[in-house]
Amino acid sequence: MSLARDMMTIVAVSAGAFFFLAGTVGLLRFPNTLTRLHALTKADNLGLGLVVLGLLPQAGSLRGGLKLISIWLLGLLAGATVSQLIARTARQGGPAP
Amino acid sequence: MTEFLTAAVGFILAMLALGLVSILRGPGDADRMMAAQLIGTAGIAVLLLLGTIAGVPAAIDVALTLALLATFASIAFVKKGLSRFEADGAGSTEDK
Amino acid sequence: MSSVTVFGLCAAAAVGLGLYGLITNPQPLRKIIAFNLLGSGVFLLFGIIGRRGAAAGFGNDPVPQALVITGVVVAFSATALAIALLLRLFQTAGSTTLRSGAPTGAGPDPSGD
Amino acid sequence: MSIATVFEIVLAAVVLGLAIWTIAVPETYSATVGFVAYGLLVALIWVRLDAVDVALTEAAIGGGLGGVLLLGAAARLRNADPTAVETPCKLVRLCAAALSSLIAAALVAAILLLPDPAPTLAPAAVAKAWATGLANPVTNVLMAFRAMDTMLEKVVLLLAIVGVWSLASDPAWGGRPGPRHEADPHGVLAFLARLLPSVGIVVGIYIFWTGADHPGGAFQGGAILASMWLLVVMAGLTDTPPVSSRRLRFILVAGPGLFLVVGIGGLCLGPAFLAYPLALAKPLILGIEVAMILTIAATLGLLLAGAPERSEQR
Repeated sequence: MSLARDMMTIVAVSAGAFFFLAGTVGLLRFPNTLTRLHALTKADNLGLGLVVLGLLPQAGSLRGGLKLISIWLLGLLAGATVSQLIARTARQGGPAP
Repeated sequence: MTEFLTAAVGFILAMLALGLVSILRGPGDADRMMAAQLIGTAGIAVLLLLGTIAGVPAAIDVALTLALLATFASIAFVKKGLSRFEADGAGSTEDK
Repeated sequence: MSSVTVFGLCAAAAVGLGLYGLITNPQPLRKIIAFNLLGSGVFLLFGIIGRRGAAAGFGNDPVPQALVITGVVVAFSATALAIALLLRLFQTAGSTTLRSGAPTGAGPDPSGD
Repeated sequence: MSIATVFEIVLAAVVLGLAIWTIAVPETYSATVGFVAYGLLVALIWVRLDAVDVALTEAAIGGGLGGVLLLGAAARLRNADPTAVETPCKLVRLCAAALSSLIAAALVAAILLLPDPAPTLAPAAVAKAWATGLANPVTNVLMAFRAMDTMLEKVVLLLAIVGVWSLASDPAWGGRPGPRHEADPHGVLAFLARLLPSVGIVVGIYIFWTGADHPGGAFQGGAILASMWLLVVMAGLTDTPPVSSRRLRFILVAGPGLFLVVGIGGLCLGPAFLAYPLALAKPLILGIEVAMILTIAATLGLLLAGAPERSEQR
């Protein structure tokens, strides 16, 4: 049982780390602001989400698990709102993005 | 298990450092805001992993605090960034 | 190298950097930031000393921790006061220089600094 | 070298890189962004040092309120003429660099030569912990053993807010701090400002409540509440209160006032200033903390809002 839980942790945390890599590489390599924003949201939503998913089996208590999930939900809410506002800034501000 | 999680923390931390490079280069404010957002998210992930490694359940509370305050800071960043283009505040930027 | 040594070196370097920025940066806001950096280095020094004093089932001596929490709050209020002074100076004088040749109001020394 | 040490070295290197960036970058706005990121990573170091209480404070201040404070100032001073200030000459810079490295080297030497059986007060703090009935040693130190420090810290907060308010210009005396924010009431920001505070208030009270037995406390909880209030203000859903408001001033003095009353009560009825009667220690500490969280939330929010700028009517 514990082996299965550890396997799940390893798989999900690795996948989360991969999305962080993807987000960072996108932030560095993509040509303009809106595409970079697209890359960022991947790290935000999927990266954090998969890390949380991977840590759920290790949480130990129901309360710990609920807190983990609420952190992810907060991250989703913040990411969605902030990227909307950034995209508006990019569109209105400067010349062509 | 601990070794794997520590390696994952190191990896995400390295990604965070790369995100900082993007702050350094970022041509515009929008890029700086994005990098700040990425740093917040990666910081939360690192905190959660660190708490699990060290067996400190209270690290989750720190992550929760950070999630709320990072959101607040990001909104403040965006508002101040917007006020460069607008006369004051985000008055008319919220177009319908 | 233990974690105390690694973070201790980091704290010492932060104190040095903060001091350098405090002396050489001409803009008052940058001086305030540098001062905060210096302060956070000092707090970290408290942290590693508390870490060495781990005993009785705690990973960190609670007394330095409490001192640091008090210090963080006081540093924040000092920063807020310094920034309010700076903004007021900018509002009345139109610039943020602290030179005595400034038109008005360079008088109040930022005591929060 | 174990993998944990490698991780610690990477963390320290990233933190130092950010510190250098914060000092060296020419643009002030970028320096503030760097400082916010620095504060966030320092919170990670505190978790690593097993000082979660301090990590919470640092996350609330470094990652949140302090960063927003500096950022607001940087955004306002953006139009200030940067050429008006001359950089110091090379000799001054060299001397400053020499002095700073000397002090850093002295600190390094002190760290490497620290006495080996390290002095600690942890056993003493544990030995007396039964008297208050609180399980979190840091709260014990803050509220009982060093209660005087905590009380004076609240007085410092109060003095800071008096100092900030007294910087108001004559027409704005006693008025509302900060600009009036306006945003589309159906926009994204207003949506977030309606949704997030409901969660944030619960989390703030939870962090405060859990502070009795686990890391947390009135200051960390109060910082969260203050940030939620300011979020609502930034979204234009409400306005900052005029600083001449009597109710506001009552909240501001409630925390230190109750603390002082309890302290003088200890002096008159008990052995010493701030001596809690044993049977009432826990209820008294909780009462003081409840008053303090309100005071702290209001004070931090108003410190961030700054000096009054608009007269009361508008």
